[in-house]
Amino acid sequence: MTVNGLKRHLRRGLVAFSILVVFILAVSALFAPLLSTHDPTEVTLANKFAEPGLDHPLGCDHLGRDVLSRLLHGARTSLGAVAVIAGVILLLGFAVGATAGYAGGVLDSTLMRICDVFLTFPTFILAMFMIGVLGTGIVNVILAVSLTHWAWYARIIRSLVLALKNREHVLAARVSGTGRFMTMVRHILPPVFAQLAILATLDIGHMMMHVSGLSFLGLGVRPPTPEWGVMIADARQYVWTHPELIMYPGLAIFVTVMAFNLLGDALRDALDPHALEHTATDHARRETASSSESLQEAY
Amino acid sequence: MKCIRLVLFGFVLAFCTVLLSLANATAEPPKGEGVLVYSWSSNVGPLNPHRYSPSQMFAQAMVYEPLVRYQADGTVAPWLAESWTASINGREYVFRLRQGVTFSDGTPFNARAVKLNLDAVLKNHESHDWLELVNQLHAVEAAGGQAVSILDDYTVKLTLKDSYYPILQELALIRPVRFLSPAAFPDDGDTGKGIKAPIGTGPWQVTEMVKGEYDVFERNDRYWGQKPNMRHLVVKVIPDSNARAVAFDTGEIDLIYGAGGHGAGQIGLDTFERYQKMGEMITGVSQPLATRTLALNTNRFPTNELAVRQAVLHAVDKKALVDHIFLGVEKQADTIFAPSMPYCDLGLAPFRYDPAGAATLLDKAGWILPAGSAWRVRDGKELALDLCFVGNDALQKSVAEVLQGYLKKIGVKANLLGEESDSFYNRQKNGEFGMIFGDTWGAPYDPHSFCSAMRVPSHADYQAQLGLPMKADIDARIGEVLVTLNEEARRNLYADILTTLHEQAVYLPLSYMTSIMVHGKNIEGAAFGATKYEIPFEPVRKK
Amino acid sequence: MLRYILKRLAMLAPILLTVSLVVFGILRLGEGDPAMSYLRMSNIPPTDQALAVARAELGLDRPLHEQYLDWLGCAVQGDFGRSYVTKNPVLEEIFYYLPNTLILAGASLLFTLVLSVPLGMVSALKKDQLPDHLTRGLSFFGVSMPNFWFGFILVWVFSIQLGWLPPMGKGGPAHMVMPVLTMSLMSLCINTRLIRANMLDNMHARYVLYARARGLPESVVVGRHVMTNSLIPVITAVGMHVGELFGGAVIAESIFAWPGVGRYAVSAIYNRDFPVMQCFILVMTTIFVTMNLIVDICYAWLDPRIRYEGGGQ
Amino acid sequence: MTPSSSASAQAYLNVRDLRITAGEKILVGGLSFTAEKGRVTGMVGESGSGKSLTCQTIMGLPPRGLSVSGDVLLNGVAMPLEPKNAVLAHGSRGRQVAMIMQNPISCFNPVCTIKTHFRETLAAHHKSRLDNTRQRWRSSLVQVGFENPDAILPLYPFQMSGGMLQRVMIALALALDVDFLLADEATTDLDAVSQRRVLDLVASLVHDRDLGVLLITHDLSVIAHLADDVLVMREGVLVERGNVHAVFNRPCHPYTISLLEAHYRLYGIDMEASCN
Repeated sequence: MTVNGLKRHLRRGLVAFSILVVFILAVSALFAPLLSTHDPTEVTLANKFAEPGLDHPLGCDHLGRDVLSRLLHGARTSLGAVAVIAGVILLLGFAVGATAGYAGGVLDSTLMRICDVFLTFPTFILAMFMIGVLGTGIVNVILAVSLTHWAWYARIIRSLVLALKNREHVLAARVSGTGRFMTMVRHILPPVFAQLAILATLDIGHMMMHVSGLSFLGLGVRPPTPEWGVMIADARQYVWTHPELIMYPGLAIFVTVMAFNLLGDALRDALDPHALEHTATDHARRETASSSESLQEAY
Repeated sequence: MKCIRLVLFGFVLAFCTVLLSLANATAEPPKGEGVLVYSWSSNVGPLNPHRYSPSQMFAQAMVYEPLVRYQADGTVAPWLAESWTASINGREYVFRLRQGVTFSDGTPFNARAVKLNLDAVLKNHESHDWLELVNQLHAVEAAGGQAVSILDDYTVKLTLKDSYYPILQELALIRPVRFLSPAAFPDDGDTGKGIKAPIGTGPWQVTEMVKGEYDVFERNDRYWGQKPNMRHLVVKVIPDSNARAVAFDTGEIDLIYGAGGHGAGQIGLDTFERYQKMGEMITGVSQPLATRTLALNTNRFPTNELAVRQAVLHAVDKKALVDHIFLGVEKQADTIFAPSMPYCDLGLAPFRYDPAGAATLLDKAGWILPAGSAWRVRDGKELALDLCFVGNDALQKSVAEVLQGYLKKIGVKANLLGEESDSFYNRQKNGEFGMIFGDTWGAPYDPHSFCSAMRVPSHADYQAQLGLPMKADIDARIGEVLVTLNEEARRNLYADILTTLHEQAVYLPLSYMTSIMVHGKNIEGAAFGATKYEIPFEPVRKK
Repeated sequence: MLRYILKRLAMLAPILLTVSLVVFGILRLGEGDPAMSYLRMSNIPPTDQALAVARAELGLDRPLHEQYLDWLGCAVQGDFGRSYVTKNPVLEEIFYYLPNTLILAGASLLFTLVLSVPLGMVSALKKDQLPDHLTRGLSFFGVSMPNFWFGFILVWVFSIQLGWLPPMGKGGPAHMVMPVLTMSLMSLCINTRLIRANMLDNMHARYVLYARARGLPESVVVGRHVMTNSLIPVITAVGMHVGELFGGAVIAESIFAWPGVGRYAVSAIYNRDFPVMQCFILVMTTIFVTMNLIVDICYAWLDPRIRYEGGGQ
Repeated sequence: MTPSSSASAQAYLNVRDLRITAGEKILVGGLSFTAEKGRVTGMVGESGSGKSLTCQTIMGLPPRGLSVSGDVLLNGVAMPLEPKNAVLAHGSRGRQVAMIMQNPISCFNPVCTIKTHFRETLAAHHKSRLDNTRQRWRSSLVQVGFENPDAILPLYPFQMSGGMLQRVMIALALALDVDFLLADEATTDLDAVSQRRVLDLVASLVHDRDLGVLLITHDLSVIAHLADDVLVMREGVLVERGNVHAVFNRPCHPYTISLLEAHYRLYGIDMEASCN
């Protein structure tokens, strides 16, 4: 029993930790200009590779910019981009998925064929291609990552809606005369939103790595915008003399992604839509050629 | 059990496939004694002497040779041509070719080979129209004359339209006037479409090209001059300068040699400094080879104003830039061409670092810094300009970020536009920039070819100068200087042109580019070439 | 079964057609001007006249649907045009580098499967014991690790500090170790977690209880009943992993200077070499779709439920 | 008739003081009963009364994490009860005593054919290949009423109905020549016709092969129809036992009475009337 208690304790600790990390990130992203002691783009060559000290808690980078300020503003860029991406994906995915699932018929199959097309591409490759055509910059990165990810969500939402639509209590509501719209709002949306919250939280880490990965390849945000992937790429050439410069942004990404993963797990445990999930997964697995859900589940 | 067997079967199958492809795909470059390993960011390319990208100039220079060779002191020396004479009017040149030279396939080098090659170049003159030499020769042909004539087996005469003075410098260029073995010409003689094999008279010949991995050069044992010390030279493909440094650290390559700077160069300058401090390595920095500079657009707000341009030039602390970004590897540049270049030692007064003076200049011009604002304003317009650079060139990026910082201090807002090279060059062409990076071409192009290009609308320099009231005058002088035979007149014309450009503050020269070199103590004989485009591998010896 | 395969194969053509349409659409509606890139790479000064000539030459001045049909017609015959940079046929270039990427991806996939199966199994069988905690902890770390950072840490530790592994390039098996690790880390961890979850689910399945009740030895119960049902869904995940691995390959090839198609594509993007970008995404997508097709067929082959239901429809 | 102590010595299945606990919670508390070959012993009780748990424990397969004490004697031989000893028990498990379970479709491995199930089951108990033949599988399928066993063998579980699978389960038991059958809610999910068919099959097997059956169900009509003796469970404790007629006609324990009442009311039979 003590083992179980310890485990529960540990688990609760991890969840608390993840909430704390996400909170800190959100705060630093929102209030980066207030929290940071320096302008993240201010170049002071005399401070090149300055040691950590009172003025610069984490030291300075190759152009004498304050690393901590850049990290804070980097959180703003990364999280901001991911938040926008998640918003776009959820909106688009929800609109398409719910419409398809609820309307059925020709509309459903048309929308799903469109999703199929997007699911056909390997996501990162398609994002790269879009950047290649559209050019770099944060807006294009958001566009590329959103467009490559929304179709998964549309599919999942559609299967959820389909599964729920034929559930007894929903059918009962319909039979007892509740309107289509009200049924949707009352009986279908809440569980779908719960499920979406979990999926989105679990996927944020993934999207973040896409954004940073693109930036790392030089296909992401434009300088001097501070971004963690860019900071890693910038620090690469100083790894022999100043390995800490590559550690900070790397750790930042790592911890953020981990926190979101933990949070997603915890959210799943808390909302426990296990039965729902299974119906949806079974449904989806039969339909999609490439079952993204099993992957989602594994996260 | 059926299922398990199937899964196992799948694994075994996949494993075999991988092993098989591994076994097939593993090719190895030569190793060990007599092999020098160098690296470059791409394969050396098809090495057609009469074509440009994707062939790499350093490799073209290893395989093909010019009639005359550019020297470090700015003069040209006899090479495949033993001697030459120019006519009084400066329009006819007669070259006496070196005898006993053969191409690496055994074909003799003679007047016929020279004519064949020059004719092939002239056939595709459109692709070489940036080069005045080709235009001059082509103009003669177009007028019904003969530009290249064989006087005897070893004597060739070139006829120009005008008395174009830099002809010898341009004959020394790495491309396109170098010589392919007549045996390697395509059947229709048009090298513009491709060649049979890269065979030249140079000290090296290509023996193997493995795309994306490496190229192998072998000593040309038929070479007429000083033969290379090493039997083989392997050029590995390492596109990334960090990977190159790691490769050097782990002994994968023997030599780092070429332009400095993370991005376009061989290794980052910080990495170079690390090797300098290490003590176990031999490092070297060449003399200045070209100028790293930015052009200011005189045809666009707000840099169309002389005061703004002067203020920008005064705002930049080049010393700090050179100390911290170029780490002293490249020296501070105050004029667009180094004084050591021909006709360029003019004693022009540099724009000193003087932020206060810059601010005064702007104040006088009516650019006021409103209280509480970071940027100057006049008539409700913000003092802002676009600073354009190649986004994935780390060195340009760093410099751009530094410049942004300096300009901010005098209240000038610089918007950084780091883009793909495509968009970048597009901006150079159409003048959609406030400030833009642009290096001079270095010897042997500077100053004449570079100045010549200032008259071409698709060059950043033309676009940048377009707003100058005396632009037409400058172009006329450039046209004149290239064909004048009078040394004194030429000197005066250059002084005029360069002084005007300097005083009008069109260029923000940063540093004089150098080549760098790093190798272990087991390598000796490595030295710098006369231009930034060639690497003399011949004297290098590995113990 | 044959009917199922034929049905899936028949779906391949319309999928690829749509893919080509999307690629073409993105390319033509984007901001980039192919004529501009073409001229710059050909060292021709991009005057307005030259641009017009290049546009005509590249067929950019014709109506979009004509351009598409033309392009499609050529693409079907394997003619994707010539690279603006090297002037070689694009498909030839891509196919030159492709095997290197496939070797990496294949090795990573193999590594993923070979390692994740035992790890997932041990983790499930020793649930809540030390091996389980270790595996779960590691896979959790792995899922959160950005691969471009991980790759660099590997270089830093194994090449720079320890000097055990070659840092870059292609050569013997030693050259593959770090790229494969970098690429497969994410898939490996996801797969391990997937297998563990499947195993745990299946161990509580009623057919496992019944199998035990029939007196089957434990080796048969776990080895046949639990394993098969846990591993078959993993086949589906393989399809997903291939997509992830392609993305990872681009990054690993950039870090380790591996002469693969991903690195080639990145440089093509820098140069805005449109034919190469186009061909790259089409080839990669075709491989991805084909892999998924094979995965689906394997899945149907191994799981009779899909075979009988899917084939009957 | 109440089984005497001397009868219990001869009884085929002998459960003595079986206790199953999960932590503090008592799931089965001191259960003792016997069952004999050639007879059907019914076990009734509401859901959660510990019937299935008892059944699994007899098979030596209690769920993980439970502690078990007491004895289970099979033909006079004690069966190990802890799950870690399960391997030791497998000699008799399946071979002498077999279990058939409810919801049969979930009890078969979906990716294996019926043939595979037969082969692996027989292979686990008969070392020799001679006995593990198609002939044998077919004959046991015929015994449970499949007229064309060759058509059944290559089928996958999801291609068959619940009633068919239930009979396949019995056939699997027959192929091993078991002496005793534990039927855990074996007919609960079946439709009336299939249920009837399975029950008739069990009855005939008891009669023809001297099979012993422990029939666990909450359906009293099934007990009434098939069982000889009945055990009434409630909250892990045996509250009443005896001959089925005796118990049903003169229930003593209030729980038994309420069970019967509920059952009769549902079927519209007046209890007093039926008792008299």
